[in-house]
Order: sequence, then C-alpha cells, then structure tokens
Amino acid sequence: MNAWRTGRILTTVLIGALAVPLMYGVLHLPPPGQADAPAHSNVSAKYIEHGAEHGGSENLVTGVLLNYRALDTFGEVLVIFTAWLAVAAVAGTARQTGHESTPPSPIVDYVIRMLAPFIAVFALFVIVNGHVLPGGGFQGGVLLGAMLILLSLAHGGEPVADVVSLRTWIWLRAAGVLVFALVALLGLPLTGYLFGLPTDPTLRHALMIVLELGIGIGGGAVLGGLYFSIAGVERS
Amino acid sequence: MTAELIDLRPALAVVISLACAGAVFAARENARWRAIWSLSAAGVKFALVWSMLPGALGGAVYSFRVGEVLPGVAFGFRVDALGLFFALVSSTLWVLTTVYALAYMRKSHSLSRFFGYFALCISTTVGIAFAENLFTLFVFYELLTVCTYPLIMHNEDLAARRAGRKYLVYTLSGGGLILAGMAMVYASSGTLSLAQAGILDASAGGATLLVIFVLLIAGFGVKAALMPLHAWLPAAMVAPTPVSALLHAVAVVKAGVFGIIRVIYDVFGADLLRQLGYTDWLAVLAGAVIIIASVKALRQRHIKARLAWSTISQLSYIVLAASLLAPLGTLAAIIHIANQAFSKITMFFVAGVIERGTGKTRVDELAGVGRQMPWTMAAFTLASLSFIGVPLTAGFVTKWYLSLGALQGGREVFVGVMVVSGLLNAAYWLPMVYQAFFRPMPADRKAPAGVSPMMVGPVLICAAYIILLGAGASAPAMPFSLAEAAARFAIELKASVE
Amino acid sequence: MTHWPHWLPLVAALPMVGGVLTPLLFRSRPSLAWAWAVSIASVTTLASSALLLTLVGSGPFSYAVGGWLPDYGIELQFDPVSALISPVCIIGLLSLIFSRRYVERSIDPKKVSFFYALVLVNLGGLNGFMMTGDLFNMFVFMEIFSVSAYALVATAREPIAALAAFKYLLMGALSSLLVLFSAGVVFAMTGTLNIADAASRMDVAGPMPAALALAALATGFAVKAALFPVHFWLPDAHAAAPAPVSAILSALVVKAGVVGMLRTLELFAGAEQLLQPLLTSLVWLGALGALGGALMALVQRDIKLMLAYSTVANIGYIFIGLGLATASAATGAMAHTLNHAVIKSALFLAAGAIIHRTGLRHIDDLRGLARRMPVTSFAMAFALVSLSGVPPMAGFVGKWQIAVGALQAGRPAVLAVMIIAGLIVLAFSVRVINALYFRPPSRISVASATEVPLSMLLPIAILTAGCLGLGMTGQPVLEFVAPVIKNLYGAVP
Amino acid sequence: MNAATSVFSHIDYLVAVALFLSGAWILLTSNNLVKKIIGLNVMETSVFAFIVTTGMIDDGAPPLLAAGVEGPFASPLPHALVLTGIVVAVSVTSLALVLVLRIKAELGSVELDEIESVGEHDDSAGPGGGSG
Repeated sequence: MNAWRTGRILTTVLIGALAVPLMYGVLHLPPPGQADAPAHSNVSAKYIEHGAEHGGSENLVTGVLLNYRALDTFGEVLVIFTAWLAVAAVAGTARQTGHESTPPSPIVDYVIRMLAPFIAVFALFVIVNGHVLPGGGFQGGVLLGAMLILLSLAHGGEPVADVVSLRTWIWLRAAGVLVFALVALLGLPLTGYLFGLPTDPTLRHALMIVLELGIGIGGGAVLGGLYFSIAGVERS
Repeated sequence: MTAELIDLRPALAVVISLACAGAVFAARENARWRAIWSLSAAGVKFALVWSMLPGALGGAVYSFRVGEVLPGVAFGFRVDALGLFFALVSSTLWVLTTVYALAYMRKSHSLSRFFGYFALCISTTVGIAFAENLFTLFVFYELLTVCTYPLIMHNEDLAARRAGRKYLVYTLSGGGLILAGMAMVYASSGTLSLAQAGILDASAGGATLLVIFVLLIAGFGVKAALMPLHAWLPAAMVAPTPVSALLHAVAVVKAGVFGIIRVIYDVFGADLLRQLGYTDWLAVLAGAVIIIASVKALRQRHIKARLAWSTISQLSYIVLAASLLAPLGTLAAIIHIANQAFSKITMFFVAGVIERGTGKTRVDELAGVGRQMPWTMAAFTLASLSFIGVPLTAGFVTKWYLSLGALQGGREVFVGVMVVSGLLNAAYWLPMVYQAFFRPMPADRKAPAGVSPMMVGPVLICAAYIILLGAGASAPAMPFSLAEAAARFAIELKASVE
Repeated sequence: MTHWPHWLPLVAALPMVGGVLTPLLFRSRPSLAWAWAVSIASVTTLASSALLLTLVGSGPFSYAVGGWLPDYGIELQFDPVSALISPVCIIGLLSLIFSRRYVERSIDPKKVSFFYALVLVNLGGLNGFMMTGDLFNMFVFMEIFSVSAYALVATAREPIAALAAFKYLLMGALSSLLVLFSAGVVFAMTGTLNIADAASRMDVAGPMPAALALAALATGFAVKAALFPVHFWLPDAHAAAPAPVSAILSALVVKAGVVGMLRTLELFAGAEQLLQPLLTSLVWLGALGALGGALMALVQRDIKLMLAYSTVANIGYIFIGLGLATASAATGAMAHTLNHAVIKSALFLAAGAIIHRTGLRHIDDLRGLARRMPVTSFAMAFALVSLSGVPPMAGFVGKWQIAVGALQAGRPAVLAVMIIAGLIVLAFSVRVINALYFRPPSRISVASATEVPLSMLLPIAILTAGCLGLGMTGQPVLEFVAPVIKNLYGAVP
Repeated sequence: MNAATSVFSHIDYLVAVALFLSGAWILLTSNNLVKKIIGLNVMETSVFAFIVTTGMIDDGAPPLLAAGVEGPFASPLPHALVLTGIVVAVSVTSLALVLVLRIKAELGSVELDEIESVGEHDDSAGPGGGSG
C-alpha cells in the first residue's frame, strides 16, 4: 500500500506548490466589487445601458442568454440533450436487478402526490416570468425534472416513465434544441442573421417566451430521462 | 557549352518502368506476360537512356522540372553527363540481369511480387541518376530501400528475415542521416540544387560544414558499404543470385557511391573541399577499407561471400578516386562505376550458373568446374584479371587513371595502395581459377544439368564488355568519352586527356 | 450561393440538429439512421467547401451571430486555421460511411441511432469550436464535442471501454474547467470575452493575471490535445473505442486541442515576455512526447494501442513546430495537423476493417493477412510508410518544414530528436508490414479472412490516396496557412 | 495598497481558488470513482463561484431593470456564463455516474486499485481480448 501512500503525499505537495502561483496571480486581479473595474466598464456596461430596449427583457441575464449570446444557449441546450443521448447510448445492458425500491410509507406517498401539481405550476411560473423576475428556461426545467424524479421515487420509475410513450419522451427531450433551431432559422428572414431576435418588442417577447418554454420542458424531460436511465427503468 | 534542353525523356524513363512494374504486379501468375512486361520495361528504359547519349556527348543537358513540392524544394530531373553515365551502366546491365533472372528464378515462388519490385528498383535507380536536386535524390534513395527490401526477403525464411532486418536498420538510419544533412544544407544555403558545382560556401561556418559532410557521407556511405557501415552487404548474400547481382553491381551500392560523388562535387564543390581538407580523411578511410576488405575476402569460404567483400573494397576505389580531388582521379572514379559493375556482375552470374549447374557454392568445391563449363569459367577468369588490373581489361583503366590522379594530387601513398590491392585481388581470385581449370574433376561429379543458354548468354556479353571497356577506351562512341565530359564538368578539367 | 456568409453558423448547427433528430426519426431503423447521418454529413461537407471557396476567394471573414457586433454578442471568424473545418467534415463523412458495416456487429442494434447522433453532434461541436472567436463560446463547443466523445468511446461493448471513457471524462472535464477558469480571469482583466478584443486590452491588466490566464488556458488545451505529460488518457480511450470513433478521436478531436492552443497564442500575441516560456516548454514537451510516444508505440502488441501512442508522438511534432515560432516551423506544424489527420484516420479505419474481419488485434496474430485482404493491407502499409515521413508522402511535408524551422531557430537538438523519432516510427511500421506481408498466416481466422465490403473499403482507399495527394501538394497548403503566422507570434520573424 | 488590504479585498477570489485546489486534491487522491466525481463537482462549483464574483459590485443591485431600481447594477454576463456552466456540470456528472454504474456492473468494483488488479489478470488478453 505504500505506493498509494507516496502517491497521496506527492499529490499534496504538487497541489500545495500549485497554490502559490494561483493565489499570487489571483491577488493581482482587480479586486471584485469595484465599480470602475474593467469587468463592469466594457461589455457589461453596454448590456446595462441598452439592456431593456435591445435585449428585450428587464432581466438582463435572460436578455444576454436569449438575445446577445444566443449561440451559447443553443450550445447549452444541445449539451443537455447530448447528456441524455450519451447516457442512453452508454447505459449498461446489465439490468439493475436486485434491490426493489422499498415501498414509501403512505404519508410520503400522499404528500408527494399533493405537492406535484404545485411544483409544476411554480415551474411554469418561473419559466414564463423569466424576462422580468430572476428565472428562465433552465431554472424551470430543473424544477420540472425535480418533480419527475420526486414522483418516480415515490411510485417507482415505471409508472412515471409510462405516463407517455418513449417516442413522446424523446420528442419532449429534444424540444429545447428543436425550438431553438426553429427560432434561429426564423431569425434569418426577420433580422438577416441567424439566431437574431426581431426588434419589434411584442414579437420578440413572444419568441422569448417560446424559447423559455422549449428550454424548460426540454430540460425537465432530459433530467427525468437521466433518472430513468440510471434507475434502469427506460426500455430505450 | 552545356545547353539546357527541356525534355520529357528523363521523366519518361522513370515513369515507364513504374507502369511496367504495375503491369507485372497485375500479371498475377502467368509467366509469359510477366516476362514480356519485365523485358519491355528494361528494353524501353535502355532505349530511352541510350537515345540521350549523342545529345549528352554534344554537351546538351536534358532537364524536366515536375514542380515545387515544398517552398524552396523542387521535384525535378536533370540529366547531366555524370547522371547519364550511371543510368547508362545500370540500364544496360538491367536488360542482362532481367534475362538472367527470368531463367534463374523459374521454379521459385511469388514471382509476380519479385519481378514487380525488380522493375520498381530500376526505375528508382534511374530516378537517382537523373535527380536534379538533393531532395529528388533522397526521395528515390528511400524508395530504392523500400523496393529492394522485399527482394532480400524473397525466400521468407529465417535467414532472409534477419538479413532483411539488418539491411533495413542500416539503410533507414542512413536515410535519417541524409535527411538531417539535407535539412542543414537547406537551412544554410537556401537551395538543394545539384546543378551548380557546389552550393555550400565557407560562410556557413566550419562546424556546420563538418557536421553536414559527416552526415551526408555517412548517410550515403551506408549504401556505399564504407567500412564501419558495411555489415548489411555480406548478410544480404542470402538473397537469390540475381538480387545479389542487382544489389552489388548495379543498383544499391552504386546509388550510395553516386551519392557520395554528388555530395563531394555538387553539394560542396571541389575547391571548397580543398580548402576544408575533409576529403583527405575520407581518402585515408577509403584506402584502409580497400586493404581490410580484400584481406577479409581472402578468408571467405563461400563464393558469394568473397564476392561481397571484394565489392566493399572495389567501392572504396571509387570513394578514394573521388576524394583525391584531382581531375584524373575524378575520371577514374566515374569510369570505375562501369568497370566494377561489369566485372562484378559477370562474377555473380558465373556464381549463379555454377550453383544452378553443379549445386556448389563453396570456394574449395570448384575443382574441375573449368572443364565442365569452359565458357563460364573463362568469363570468370577474365573478370578476375580485370580486378587484378591486367592491361587491356576494364580494371586496368581505373587503376591507371587513379594512380595518375594520385600523382597529380601529390599523394603517392595511394599508388602503393593500388599495387597492394592488385596483389591481394590476385591472391583470392587466382586460386579459384587454378582449381577450376588445372585440378582433376572429382569422380562423383555428374554432368552439369539444366543450365539454360539464357543464363550463359548474359555472362558472355558482360565478359565482352570488360574487354570493350578495357581495350576500346578511347574509341569515339564509348561511354569513356561521356565519363571524360562528366569529369571535365565536375572539376573543370584543364588539360585535355589524350 | 457559394458566397452566402450564413453557411458559417450552419456548418456547426446543421450536424448538431441533424444529430438530435436522428434518434427521434430513426430509433428503430438503423440503416435509415445511417443514410440520414451520411446525408447530413455530406451537406455539411458541401457547405464547408463553399466556405473554403469564399475564404480562398475573398480572404478571412467574420460573422456576427444574431446581428450583434463583437462588443455585444458572439463573433464567428473563418480564417485559415478554422479552414480545418472542411477536412474535419470530410474525414467525419468517410468515418460515418465506414461505420455502417462495423457498427452492425460491434454495437447493439437498439443503440445504433444514438451512435450516429453522437457522431453528428461531435462533428457539429468540432466545427463550432474551430470557427468561434469568443472564448466562452469555445468552452461551450468544447463541451459539446467532449461529452459526445466520452460517450462514443463508451459505446464499445468491451468492459475496458467504460473505464477508459471514465478516465477520458475526468481529464476532459479538468481541461474544460481550466479553460472556463481562464475565461473568467480574462473577463475579470479585460471585461470582454471576444478574443481579438481581449488581445488588444491585454496589456492594460498587468503581467501576473495574464500569466495565470495563459497558464490555465495552455494547460487546458494541452490536456485536450494530449501533449506529453498529460497524454496518458489517450491510448486507452482511442484503443478501446470502436474503430470509426478512434479515427474521429485521433484525427479530429485531438486536433481541436491544437486549434485551441493556436487561439491562445492569438489571444496572448501581444505579451511576448509571457509567451516565450510557454513556447520553449512546448518545444521540449513536444520533443519528449515525440520520442516517448514513438517508443511506447514500438513496444505495443495491440495494433490500435500502437496507433494511439503514435498519435501522441505526432501531437508532439505539431507542438514542436508551434513552439519553435519560426515561419516555416509553424506552417509545417499546421500542415502536419491536416496531414496527420488524414494518415491516422486511414490507419485506424484499416485497423478497424482488419479487426472487423478477423477479430484479432495483436500484430503477431495478423501474419500473412496481405494475401487474404490485399487492399486493406496495402492501405495499412502505405499509410504507415507515409506516417514515418518517407518523402513523397504526406508525413514528410510537416516534418521537413519543422526540421528546417528547428535549424533556423538554432536548435539542432530538436532536429536530432525528430530524426530519431522518425526512425522509431519506421521501425514499428516495418514490424507491421513484415507481419502482414512476409510471414505465413498463423491463425485460422486470418487464413479464412476475406476482403471487407466496399462501404468500408472506399473510405480507406480515399484516405490512403489522400496520404499521397497531400504529400504532393505540400506547397499550396503551406502557402494557404502562411498568413495566419503573422498574427500568431507578432514580432517573431 | 499594502499586502494585508489587498489580501482582504480579494478574499472571495482566494476562497474560490482554495476550493478549486481542494477539489483537485480530492479528485487526484481518492481511490473511489464516485469520490472522484464529487471532487470534480467541488472544482466546478469553485470556478462558478469565481466567475460570479468577478461580476459583483459593492452594494449593487441585481441586473433586473424593474422600475424605480437604480444604483450600480451587477454585470449580467458572468451570471449567464455560470448558468451555462452549471448545465455542463450536470451533463458531465450524469454521464460519469452512468459510466461508474457500468464499471461496477462489468468490472465488479468502483475502487480503482481493485479494478487495476483485476485488469492485470486478464491483461494478457489485453484490451478487447480480440472480441471485435
């Protein structure tokens, strides 16, 4: 075992040695919180200044996400779907036999069944109000995913997974990417650039809502799908 | 006096036998087509090369530039006197070797592979001869290694594999050295062209020039079997006789020596080397190799092993003559390419005929062979006389001009080396001749079976060439005048040679 | 139609969306999924060649995504470095064509559509990564092709594949984190994420944080490109993956790390005194990688492991060229990035064909295969010879330019290392050729092997022809790449 | 600005870096694969923390331009970056967990040294063991 022991000591020394230049380098960065730091004077200042009328939403973060840096968010939505794709492709053929999930006590079962609709409504609220309040597609999606996982923990994976057919599940998971792709293509005729949102406020607002919904539902379905694959429930 | 003519023939010569090689590979198993394609490859090449002789004698230089493959590095052909001379020798011998090989290899296996690579070899050898710059020379030099490797491995038994591996290790590391030297030449001179007589100059600094010289000479020296780098040659004797003939008389070793001549006269240039004085060391090394290789040849029991060691010493004749930097020495170096080729190939053919006819491969089993196969042994005797340096044979011409060159260059010791090597040659050839003709034939010897005329023919033609090269040296249309032109260009020969 | 700038984002988005649609439309019909994947890949290849024509015609151009200029949104740029997109598409297309027969046997039919989806997403991610001019956008695309790459490695059935994919995932995630961290530092220093904009504001921020960002970014991309000390994840991953995936990984995904390093040099071109230590360390790490990789390849018995270690060696060559910072060395390095991609994909596909037919991976078991599978063996031999840099073939172009660059930079030791490494590569190539051609078969599956079907043979043949073609056309490739060198090293000659 | 105040003013960055290094230590030294994933997540969180603090402004309001809210706004860009980063972290972690499940099922253990030792026995068969 001492080979392992020396390995640990060696890594500790290496990490310690690495700490000095890292800390020293970070110390020379402009201190956080200063208003005149370059982080605030350059691109961010422009976002704050023109955020409302260009970006299309009071919540500047959503404006950045859906409008200014739309390609990043498209990449993001794709990464989520790829995560599910990867898990589906890699999930071992070995069926998770053995430990059956212990049946939940009736109280837990009842509470979760009560909570589910409220979580769903709250998730929709977060998605739709993303451009005013802090929120948006990703956050809503996580809430939906959490609801799905909570339900399948309570009732075992199969019933939740079978609420819709597998085909529909996959279409739901791809919702984020497909909606984003359509809106991006739409941007070509409207603004002359891919991924461009039109300048007319109402149309832009509507498109942003559609995007948020796509991202939210897509994200939620994928998170649910990840749990189903790991729990070995889904017969892909 | 040299007129640069743009001509397709150099490229055609290389490309045609590539195509024929393809056809030979394609002619899978039927022997007739394989023979036709191999012979046509050799024949067309022979005609093309000889068609350029009259032009070259008149001072024309045919060049064909394929294109610039890399910045400052072009792929092109340029047929100057030296290149044409080497191509002449190898294409002439090629026709003979192909005829001989068709007969010798009739019963062997996977012949389409053998003759395909056989034809590829000749195209790369001619490619080396016609290379316009060091890069093209290096390309064909490496391809020659790739093509000869399957030939050495032809028997596919353990000995062949070990010989093939040794051959590859030596030649590929030699290629690596040349690549390094070539990169340094390009870095310090900006060009790799062999057209000007010497592209390097003293401004590159003594150290770099020495490193370049050592790299290039060692790189080419591997194939020229210079002493420390020679071990692959005797080991490659396990290959079939036509391959040994090809390797040791025509293609591989001559490519190495040709490379050394190009390096001395076209990369460095004679006057720069006189300043630097590296070639004096090379001359001493070559002299030593001549003597040591001859002594080793004495001790060999097998005929082909003795031939291999004699090749190593003969090649150093050329290296010695080239490094004298005297006009006559250069002439001796160039003409010895032909003399050594014809004499050595005759001996290899004879060794092949003896092996096929009587199954004997050792030196002391030759008793009475002369009576059984008078013509073959007569040719062998003629070749031995040529190596010893008896007048009226090709070998004498080389020794004569080499000695004159040594005197002209002020190095009398090398005349001594000529004399000693002549004696040593006599010591290891004459006993064989004596045994063949003057010892009684052992009782159990049966009549020589199955020696087809297609094998004896090339032996006699080569023997005739030895006489032709020896006696008719000064005849007008002879390659000798071409060698003269090459020497004159290489070293700006002042006095004309009678 | 060819000068339509919108091809640029589409070249990245099209394969991604095509990939996402594959499981949706063809989950239960694998052959249709293959046809769909090949058609998407060919459309992308056409689009990339249209972009190449625009680049050759009217020089580099950039594209503001969503209409936002660089100080607001993301700017995509198409310059000779991102011109690597078209070979990426071509090799991706050929690997997809190859994988039809191969995947039928090595992946369970229900997951074939996922396999093709992952390959398309991977190609989309690579195209996006090479065209973006925004530091964070690079991170996002890097994640896309990395996640799909980890999954692709794990699609192989062998148990070793899961472990190899896990190690690859950990190292890849580490390198992505370093890139994200340096993006954060660059943002804190300059307030922008656009590479060109940040490069101009770099000196205002003072040397120390710039050094930190440079170190993090360079280490991140070095891990992604498997440069010497951080290369140990590559051999297991590339050997365990299915053959078309190994080809894509070794030829394309590893080169993304090299492109990343080029973008880093662009970002920090202004700060010479920071670049110098990085460049010298690149040279020495590259040299160690070249030697170490070649030696390790020499001792391998498994043919795919051997090819994987030779990838580490060739990445070493490329980084030597980049580190030397002379014009000829850097152009040689970029030319070698392209040439090695073609050679290595040909080799891995040929190895895949051999494993597909005989099920054998050890070189000694493959004796005498040439008689039974003549075309694949010839392709393998030809590509191995060009890998070792014999002149007329593609391998020579890069190595010759880097060697000359090494001499011009006054570093003969680097030349010696390259020659020795080249000889070692020749040694193991000869070992394989010997086994294939000059030894009698020793296994029944070899003696009874037959040539692979045309759909696997055609890509191998095209790539092998590419090995020779790229060798001949070295000059135009080098001239095409030369203008990039100016803004890489700035003041360097 | 002497050293003390500069350390104090950069405390957020220093903490983030310390978290990063501790995550790295966990990842490198732990023998259990799941612990490695945990280490990876610690590092990811630390980088996200670092990026968010770069966009922070002393007593600034969050970047929501609701009516009547003035004062310096925090920079919205880092928030968008971190949102994207978190999603990446989720996908990588989920893939890693599935791989661990498969390693457990096929190689029998999630302890690296046990897997390596198992690896040695059938190493003679080498990767793939020629099963295509």
